[in-house]
Formats: sequence, C-alpha cells, structure tokens
Amino acid sequence: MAEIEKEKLLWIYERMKLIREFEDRASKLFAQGEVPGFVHLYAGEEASGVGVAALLTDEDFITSTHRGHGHCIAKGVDVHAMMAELYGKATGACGGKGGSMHIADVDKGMLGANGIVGAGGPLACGAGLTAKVKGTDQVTICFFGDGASEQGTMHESMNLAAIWKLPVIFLCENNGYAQSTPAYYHCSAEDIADRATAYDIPGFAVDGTDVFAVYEAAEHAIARARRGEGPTLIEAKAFRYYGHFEGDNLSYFTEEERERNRQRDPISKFRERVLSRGLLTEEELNAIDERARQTIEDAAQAAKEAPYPAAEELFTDVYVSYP
Amino acid sequence: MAEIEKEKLLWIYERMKLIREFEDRASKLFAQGEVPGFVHLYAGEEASGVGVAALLTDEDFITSTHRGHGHCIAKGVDVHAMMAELYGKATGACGGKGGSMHIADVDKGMLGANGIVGAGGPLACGAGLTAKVKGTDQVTICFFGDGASEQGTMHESMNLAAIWKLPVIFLCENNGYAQSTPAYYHCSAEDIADRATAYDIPGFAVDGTDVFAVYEAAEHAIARARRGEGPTLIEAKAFRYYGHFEGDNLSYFTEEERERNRQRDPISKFRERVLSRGLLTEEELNAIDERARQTIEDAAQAAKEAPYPAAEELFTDVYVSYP
Amino acid sequence: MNNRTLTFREAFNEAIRLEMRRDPLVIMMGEDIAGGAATHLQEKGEEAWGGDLGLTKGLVQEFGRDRILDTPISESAFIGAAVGAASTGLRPIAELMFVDFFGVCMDQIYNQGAKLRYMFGGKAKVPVVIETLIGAGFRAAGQHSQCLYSVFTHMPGLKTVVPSTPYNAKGLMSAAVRDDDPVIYFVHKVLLDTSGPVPEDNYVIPLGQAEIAREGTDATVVAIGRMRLFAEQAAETLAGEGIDVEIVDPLSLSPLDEKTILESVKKTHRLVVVDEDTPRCSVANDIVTLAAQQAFDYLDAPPRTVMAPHTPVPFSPVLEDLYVPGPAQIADAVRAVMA
Amino acid sequence: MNNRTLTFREAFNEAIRLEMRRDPLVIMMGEDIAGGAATHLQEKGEEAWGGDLGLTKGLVQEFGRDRILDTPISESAFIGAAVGAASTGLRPIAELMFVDFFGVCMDQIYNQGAKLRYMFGGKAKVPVVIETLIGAGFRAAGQHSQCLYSVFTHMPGLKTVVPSTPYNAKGLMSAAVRDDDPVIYFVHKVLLDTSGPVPEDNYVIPLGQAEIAREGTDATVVAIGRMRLFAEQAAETLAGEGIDVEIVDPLSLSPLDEKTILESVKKTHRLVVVDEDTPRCSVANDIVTLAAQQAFDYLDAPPRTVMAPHTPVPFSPVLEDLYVPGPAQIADAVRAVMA
Ligand SMILES: Cc1ncc(C[n+]2csc(CCOP(=O)(O)OP(=O)(O)O)c2C)c(N)n1
Ligand SMILES: Cc1ncc(C[n+]2csc(CCOP(=O)(O)OP(=O)(O)O)c2C)c(N)n1
Ligand SMILES: [Mg+2]
Ligand SMILES: [Mg+2]
Repeated sequence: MAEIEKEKLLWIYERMKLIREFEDRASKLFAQGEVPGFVHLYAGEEASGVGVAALLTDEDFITSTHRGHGHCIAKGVDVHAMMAELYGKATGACGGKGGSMHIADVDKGMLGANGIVGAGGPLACGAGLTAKVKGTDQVTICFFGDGASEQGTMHESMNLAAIWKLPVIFLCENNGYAQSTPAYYHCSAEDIADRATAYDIPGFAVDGTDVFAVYEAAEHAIARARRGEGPTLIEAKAFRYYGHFEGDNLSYFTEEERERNRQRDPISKFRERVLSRGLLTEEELNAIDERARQTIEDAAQAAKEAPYPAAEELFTDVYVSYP
Repeated sequence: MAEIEKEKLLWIYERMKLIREFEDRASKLFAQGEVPGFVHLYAGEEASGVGVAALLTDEDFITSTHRGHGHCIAKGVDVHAMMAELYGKATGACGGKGGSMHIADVDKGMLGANGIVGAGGPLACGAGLTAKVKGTDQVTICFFGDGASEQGTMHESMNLAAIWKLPVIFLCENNGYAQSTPAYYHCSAEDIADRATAYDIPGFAVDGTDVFAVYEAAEHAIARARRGEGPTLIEAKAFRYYGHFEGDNLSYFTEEERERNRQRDPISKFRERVLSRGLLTEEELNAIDERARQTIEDAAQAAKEAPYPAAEELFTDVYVSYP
Repeated sequence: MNNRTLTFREAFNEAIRLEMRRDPLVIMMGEDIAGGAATHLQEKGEEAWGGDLGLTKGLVQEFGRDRILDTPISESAFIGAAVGAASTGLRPIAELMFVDFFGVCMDQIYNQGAKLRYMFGGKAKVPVVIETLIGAGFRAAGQHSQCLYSVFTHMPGLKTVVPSTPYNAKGLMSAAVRDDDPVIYFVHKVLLDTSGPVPEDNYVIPLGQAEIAREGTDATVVAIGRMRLFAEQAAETLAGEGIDVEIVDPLSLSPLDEKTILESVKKTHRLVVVDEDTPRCSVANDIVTLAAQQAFDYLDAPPRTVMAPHTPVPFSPVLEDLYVPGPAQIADAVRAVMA
Repeated sequence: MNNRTLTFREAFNEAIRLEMRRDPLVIMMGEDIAGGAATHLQEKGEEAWGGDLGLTKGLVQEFGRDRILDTPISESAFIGAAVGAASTGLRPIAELMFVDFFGVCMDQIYNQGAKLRYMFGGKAKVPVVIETLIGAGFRAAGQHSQCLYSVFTHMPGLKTVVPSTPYNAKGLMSAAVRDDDPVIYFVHKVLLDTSGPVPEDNYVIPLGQAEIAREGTDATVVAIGRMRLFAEQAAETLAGEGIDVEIVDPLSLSPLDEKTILESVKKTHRLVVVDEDTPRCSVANDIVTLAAQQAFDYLDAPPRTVMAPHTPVPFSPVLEDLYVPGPAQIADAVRAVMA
C-alpha cells in the first residue's frame, strides 16, 4: 500500500466526503425540482478522482467528462461556485451559463466538464503540448469513461500523446456502463488498459474503489510524464451508485450488483484501512464528515438564495471581440 | 507456402500485371497532362490487393482508399471503365463524375475508392452488417493504409466489428508512409497488427510484397469471417514505387530505400517463385505480360477517344427523387 | 377511429414499428435504443431504456436484437455502418442521440451517405434514415440544445425533415423510411410529450410538401418545428387584434416546398419566418431570400425573421428562456410587417 | 518598396513567418507541414514537402520541429490539441488540409473551440487559427473541392475569413493570429499561384472589414474569395456596356461588414451576390436577407445570387467547369438586375 503522509490522508478523506455529500445533495435537489437539466453523479467513483488529484498542484491540468463534479472537487474547484452553477445562478462557476455538464475553473487547471463523450482527449493533448512547448513540468490528467474508450477521439489522442511524448495521463474510469449499456457489450477488449499496447505505452488496470491503488499507479505515471517520457493509460474499475443521470431508475442493475457495489464503497474502504492501520482516528474522520456535511449544506443554501444572471448575459462571452 | 492451383496462379499474375501496367500508364498520362486531378498509384503494393481478392467472389465486398486502382482491378472492375474514369469521360465507371479517387462498381462488390482517409472502416462494417442480417456468407475486406490507422474511424470500426462479430477483414496496407510522413513517426505501435489486442481479435503482420503470404493470412481470416466468428486485422508491409500522388517527387526517399524496394518487387518475386518451383512457365508468364500490356494500351486509347459527359449530367444522380 | 390521440413520442415509435413490420430490410441502431444488453433483463425479455428519451420503447421486444441494435459510443462507426448497409441492400434507421454530436460523425453522413450516389454516377442508392434530437428547452446547455438542421440542409444529397405534430411525425417517418435517399429526421425534444390525433393506419406524408397550419389573409408566418406551436399562439393573439395570420409549416427543409410558401406570400404580401436555429446561414434566410427573389413585387414590407441569437445555448433557465423565440416576439414581428 | 510582388502562397507563408518571429507562443501543426520526419532530410536540415500545396515551405528550417509539428492523420486529436493549447496559453495555427475533412473533427472546432468561452462564463479564451483549403477547379472531385464556409459561419463563437488576394491574405492571417477568438481562415486552392503587390512590413487587415474592390454606381456585386476575380472580369465587360459595377469583397464572413454592404446597396439600388458555395443556408442568402430586411426601400430590382448548383462537385473537367460560377453568369445577373 502506497505510503501517504497524514496531512495528505486527511485531505484525501475530506475530498472524498465532500464529493459524496455534494452528489447526494445534488440528487435530492434534482428530485425536488430545484436543479434542472442533465445531472450525472459521481458517487462510488470518488477514489479515482481524488487518488490522482492528491498528486497534482494547481499548475497541473485535468480534462473531465459529463460526470465531472468529482473531478472538480478533487482539483479544488469551490463547491459554492459549483452548487450555484447547478442552479444556473450568477454566482456559479460559469456565471450560470454552463451548468453541471460544463463546470470549469481554468485558474485551478480544471479545463471543464464536457458534454461530448471523448472530447477531453484532444484537449488534454493540447494542455500537454502547452507544457511541453513552454518547458514546464506540468502534467495533464485526461479522465474518460469506459464508453468513451470506444470514441475515435480517444484512440487518436493516445496515439498523438505517445508519438509526441506528451505529459498526459489517460485515466479511464470504468464504472461498467455507458448509460444502460454494459462495458462487456460495448467494449471488445478484456481490460481497457490492454489498449496501451496499441500505443506502446504503459497500461495498468487498478481497483478504482481503492484510493491507495489509484494513488500508486498515478504516482508512477505522473513521475514518468514529468520526466518527459510520455503518456500512460490507467484503468480504474469502479461503479456508480446513482443512475446514468438523475431520472434514470437503474432498472438494468441487479440486486446482487447493487449489493456488490455497496461492499466496495471507496469511502468505507478508506476508513477501514486508515483506522485498522492506525493512520487516522475516528475523531479525525468524524470531524471531517461533519465539516463536509456543513460545507455542502451552506453551499446549497447559498446557491438557492443567489440571484440569476442578468438578461444581458445571454449575449456576452461569445467572443472576446466582435465588431 | 500456400497451395494455390494453377488457374488461380495465372489469374493472380495477370491481375498483378494489369495493375502494374495500369499504374505505369496512368503515371505517363498524368505527366503528359492527359489525366488531371489527384492520382495515387498502387505500384509496389499489388500483392496485397490481389492476394486477398484471389479468395473472393463478386458477391463479397471491398472498401477501398484514395489509392484504389489496384483494389478495383483485383476485384474485377473493368479497366476500360477505370481508364475512362481517370479522364472524366462519359464511358467511365462513374460516368466521369468520380474520377480516380471515387472509382466504384457496386455490382462487383467494389464499394468505392474513397477520398477520406479511414472512411472505409464504417462502410465496411455496414456491408458486413448487411451480410449478417441477410444471413449470407459474404465477407467484406476493408483496405486501409498505415496513416489511416491513426484515424478514429478505424478504431471505432474494429471495435464495432469485434463486438458484433461482423464478417469483415481489416487489411492494413503499410507502405511505410502517410504522404511524406513515415510510419515510424506517425504510428506509436511497433506493428499495426499489434492493435488487434485492443479488440481481442486475431492480428497478423505479413510481407505485403509476397502474394503467397498475403493469401495464406487472408485465407484464415476469411474462413473465420465466413464461419461467423468475426473480424481479423492483417497488416501487409509493402512500399510504393511512385510518389504519394502524381507530382510528388519522392524527395523523402533515400537511394538505399529505393534500391531496397526494387529488391522486393512483388511481381518479380512471384515470377521467381513460380518458375523456380516449376508451377508456371516463362511462356505462360510472358503471354500474360503481353496481354496485360495490350489491354491497358487499348483502354488508354479508348478512354482518350471517348466523349465527355453531357452538360445535364452535372445535375443528375444527386438524389433518386427530388421534387 | 381517426380521433385517436397519441403523444409525439408514441406516433414516432408507431411509424417505425409499422415500417419494420412492413419491410424486413428495415433495421435500427443507436446508443441504448434497445436499452442495454444487461443479461438479466434480456432473459426476462425486458428492456432497460428504449432510448435515451424513450423513443424506441418496446421495439426490441417485438423485433429482437438482430434488428434493434445497441451500439457503442462510436457515431462514426455505426452511422457509417448504416450508410454502408444502406448501399448494400438494407434500409437502416440510425439514431444520432443529439444532433449536437454531428461533429464526431459528419463525414460519414455528408461525404459518404450524401455523395456516394453522385460520385458513383448514379450506380448506388443510400436509403438510410438518421433521426436525431434537436432544440432548446431542456436546460441541457451548449452541447445538447442546438438545432443545426441548416448544416444538413446545406448539403447536396441529403433530405431534411422537421416534424411538428404527432400526426406529421408519424407520416414523415414512414415517408423517410421508404425514401431511397438519405433523410435526416429532426425531433424537437420539447415536442415529445405533446399529443394530438393520429390515425392507426400506416400513412405517408410526402417529403417536400409543406402544410398550411392556419389559413389567413394578412401575413404569412413560416414556422419550423416547435416554432409552429408558438406561431399558432401568436396567431390567436393577433386574431384578437384583427390580424389574420396564415401559418406555413415547411415540414421538409430539403426539398423545400417553395411553391406553397410563395403562393402564401403572394396572397398576404407580408412575410415573417420563425426558426429556432441561429441566424447565420439559416433556413430562415433561405426563405427570406426565396421571397425577395421570387415575390419581390408582392412584398409590401421588409420580410422579418424571428430567430435565436448568434450565441451558444446558455444553461441558466432564465437565459435559455430568453434564447428561445416565443409567441410575443412572433406577434411583434407580425405587427411590424403589418405597420 | 511597396510594389514588391508575391504569390498568394508566398504572402500567406510570410504572414505566418512574421507572426512566429513576433510571438514565441505561436506554433503550427498539420499533416506534412514540416514535410515528413524522414531522418536523412532532417539531418540535412531539409524538408520534403512544406505542406501538401507548399503553403508552409521553409518554416521548419527557421522555427524547428518544436514549433512546426507534423501530425498523424488524426484531425480530431491535433485540431482539438490546438484548441486545448490555445485555452492553456499558446497561440496555435492548425492546418486542416482540405475543408472537406471537417466531418472528422468538427466537434473539436464548433463544440469545444467555439463554445468554451461562453460555457465557462467568459473565463477562457481560445486564440486558435485553423487554416484550410477550399474550392473547386483542381479536378479534385466531390471530397476535395467544397467551400463549406457557410457551415462555420453558422456557428456562434467562430470567426471566418476568406482572403482573395496576396495582399489581404497576408494582412488577414496576421490579424487572425493576433485575434483572441477562434478564426477559421479559408484558402481557395486556385488562388495560390495568383500574384500581386505585398508590402514587406507586418501589417494587419482588421477582421470584419470589407474591401471595396471596385467603385461603381449602377449595381453592387458582393463577391467572396475567388469569385471576386471573376466579378472584376465581369465588371470590365459591363463597363464596355456602360454599366458601372461596384464590387464589395467581404473578406470576413463572420463578423460580416454589414455597414459597407448596405451603404453600397443604398447607393446602387441593385444587388448581385456571387458565392462558390452551394445555395442552401449560404452566406449569399445571408447577404440577400440583409439587403431585403435593411435596404428594402432602396432596392429597385430583386437581388440575384450567382452560386454553385445544389450538387456535389463533379470530377469531369467539363462538368466541374460548369459547376463553378463564372464571369459570364455574373455579367448576366447584373444585366438582369439592371433591366
Ligand atoms: C459523442 C457523444 N455521444 C453520445 C453521448 C451521450 N452520452 C452521454 S454520457 C454517455 C455514456 C458515457 O459512458 P462512459 O464514457 O462510460 O461514462 P459514464 O457515464 O459511465 O461516466 C453517452 C452515450 C455524448 N454525450 N457524446
Ligand atoms: C480525413 C483525411 N485526412 C487527410 C487526408 C489527406 N490525405 C490523403 S491520403 C493521405 C495519406 C494516407 O496515408 P496512408 O493511409 O498510409 O495511405 P497511403 O497513401 O500510404 O496509401 C492523407 C494525409 C484525407 N484524404 N482525409
Ligand atoms: Mg461508464
Ligand atoms: Mg501509407
């Protein structure tokens, strides 16, 4: 198990809890009709986003997906701004113009959730190219799903990153489904990580519910990228607790499957590990639980009360300049 | 070495010679300003197209590329119609509307040369789907280049064919270059055939200048496809004698490279093999040489004299019906 | 019973069902249209989804997984496969879940499907239907709310249709499936739950035939898709003001029924075009150009257009509601051409 | 010496060279733009191609392979990479060899590059230039001869420019590289060998500014790209008939210089628009609509358009020559609006 110092362990737990609280709350708000649109929740996949982000600075970049809340929180995007964005309020991360599927914070290196499956691959190559041309040691993490691995953009991006030796880590979050379509149906490969051979780059499949396993694999990949040796493909196998998007009743899940998933909960798993090894105490963890709950509570309240954008906002930000 | 009966050997040699004669003539005609546009020649790659086509009937399908003359001749498209198409004459395979990059003959199962790199992959899946839905034993060969293997469509197509078990053979003709860009630069994989692992399908790399090697690999793949067991990826490594298109002076070739290529000539190689093994005689081969020369001579003459399409043709064939 | 009422969604589904019964060569493919291959459901013969918004509910039970195909998220591959299958003898229907995704698969649609016949000198036909969701109103933001039918209408070789009611949704789908050319069929997501009378028989509404949604004498309003409903609301308001509006719903954008539009304009001498698409290089401007070129002397006022602004679609409900043209703007435009 | 003469190709190349000298953040990528990585040439510091039609000749020698990047045939990946690099601090120029290939990479252009800024509430900018070859005349057939700038002009968030002379080719490229928004720069392949005076200094032609190519009083001809040259030929003929034509070359299609076009129409009272693109949902129809809506009372005749037909581009030289609008048709259209 990866050696992680206490400060970082606390940080990891707090991020995972913040994500879980945020998603559980978002689900309730959608059910109550408070939050509209397509909302894709990340609960169950916290370990992959947080396990990788634990190794990044604000200078590093990530590209995300339609299921981006967890990536945002892991990368340090303000949850108040995120919650307000879900409401479409002026105080949102994108001033209410993007919504759940387009939350971004370029200053934090978060290059945006994305409504187009597989679109993050090319953008990640671009961020990697910026780092390479400028000669910095910034890395870029490209999060994508099992379903996205069937999109041509991901193939093209992994090949491009490989031949240009770009500092990009392709992190496939395999939650077993693309909407209602299981990975065993849509994906011809045994493990998606096997596709690394197609680009002659390292590939690892890890337990995506085990933050230590993700951390360890990402540590190698990021170090390799910072050394200028090019990309790595990591497949993190996890699951999602909620439907594809809010409104999906998960009819395609079996009871056994739901039970199996509950047994693999990344947060409980982390608690057991750190407690059994005496790395953190019940008190420390409970304090974080309480803080996370309160933070999300406040964020939801503030978002609800925040103003909507002004009508003129419809026409701004299309161009920097347009005579 | 694959066991091939004499009739078939004669057929193979004749097709290879027809292709070579056609391409050498097309090159001259372009230089003389007789034939306009983008003309991509296949000379040097005859063994892959012919080696596969030797195993097909008119009921089977092929999809082709911008470098399609050889595929057409191998699949039995009339060389008179092809030559006339290069001129843009009314007697052309497409009535002059397609030109070199779009020669097609659907009745012969030739679904068209294609101006878009990688576009044949999805079309080949479609032809394979037709065979599967209709329950026939037709197979489809998807020819594509080393450069095309970097196009997302090829990745998507191989995955789709694999999960649907479509009767499609993906035949990558690796001539070492995408225009002036060498495969060792644009392709991250050691062998393109290695990418078969990404789809959990069989993959073979063969000498694309050895018609027997291509025939043997294709025989396995086609039998598998006809049995309904799904696609295979074959990489045929060859070279091209001419530039990317006519007008390209091949400045990026080294003298050593040119010499190495000449040593691998697929037609001389075939002659030596069949003569040394006493499978065919000098006389038989020379007779074919002469016939091929004459056929192309006549085709060029006829094409030159044929009429151009009538002006109305500009507006026909856009739709089957358009009120 | 001709006054049976169905939702748009049901009418759309029924047309595909009837065409698939009629012709074994008709198959359908798309993401989750069967509803996932989850085995426990397969065993029970159940489906999970029947399409993202339920358009294909029940089809897999009747036609099985050989004719109703779930696909990976590989639009180029499966839409190109539909084109390839069409050119080799099937009559496929492919679902591009949201038209906004055309950017990952347009080549197979416009360079292959639309052009094979012409480039092959007429020696091929491509009877494929691509149906796709369009339009704002779902709070689905910038990449799931566009119309974009102008881009497809621009392309020689493609036919484009935009149904507006359950009745024409059914008739246009049957026509599209039987047509021998590639047809792009656009479904406005907000219309899915609207309902109206739909006959049970398998009827066809010919492509290229507009519908006079409302007869009138004072001004012609050409309204596309969902905009037809808003135009009808505006017409009610205007009737109260003594303005008698004629509403023309083109139904097909390519081919466009120029005759019906021009006759109406020559009768009313006034034109307003309502289109939810963005203004540049739009169908609305085609229709204004048509009138300006072929009914110039009949026009008593400059033609008006009521369209979305030249911006992406915003997420925020308050902004999205401002983005979509509404009955009030239509009424204002008509008053302006009457002035 | 302001009367130095360059070809369009040389002027284009010079603009990129000067901008890359000016700003180290400017890089360029595309297929074969360096000219292949053939090592024996690299050693000699030579290049093989300098782009398919020689547009980037010599750039790799001056700027090296870190700033002039050959790419695989992966348009989605490298054009998306240009967008991603632009949003993280570089100012990339990406070459889409032929615009006809947009179908394999449009998502990265129109859903990502064009919309990131809006969707992020203004918290990003995407200073990327995509330059691409357009137009018929090369006997390049259906998939290598289209214009398609209407498709890009339709998209909010994109700017589109179509240079017509060596002089404006250079000034518009410099402007595009310095612009903070995504600019699509269309090069008509037939113009590459045309030549004209080009100053040596690094000047800029502002985006959104049309050029009066010829002053006249009787009729306004708006001509895009290569069509401007044909319009000038037609104007000579018509001058002989006593018809004094004013030619407006928009240069930018988005933003479009509506003011200059409208002023000309209000002066001449007659409009002909010449556009090599296909007619449906075209820039030409935007310009007719502009005049019909904002200069209605000034028009003395129905505006005319001279365009390619609604067909793919045929290969056969005799058919392709009929496909492309020419001086004769332009002259006829002007005579018609004068009648
Ligand atoms: C190009 C494209 N095709 C289809 C969709 C519709 N869609 C949105 S999410 C999704 C499933 C994605 O599956 P996966 O990549 O595994 O991510 P997950 O939802 O499981 O996190 C689909 C099909 C899309 N947004 N973009
Ligand atoms: C999508 C697309 N991108 C780029 C091109 C331009 N182009 C035509 S052929 C070619 C090289 C193809 O290389 P390869 O696949 O190896 O085939 P080869 O020419 O070697 O036979 C390129 C880049 C194209 N036609 N289509
Ligand atoms: Mg998934
Ligand atoms: Mg090659």
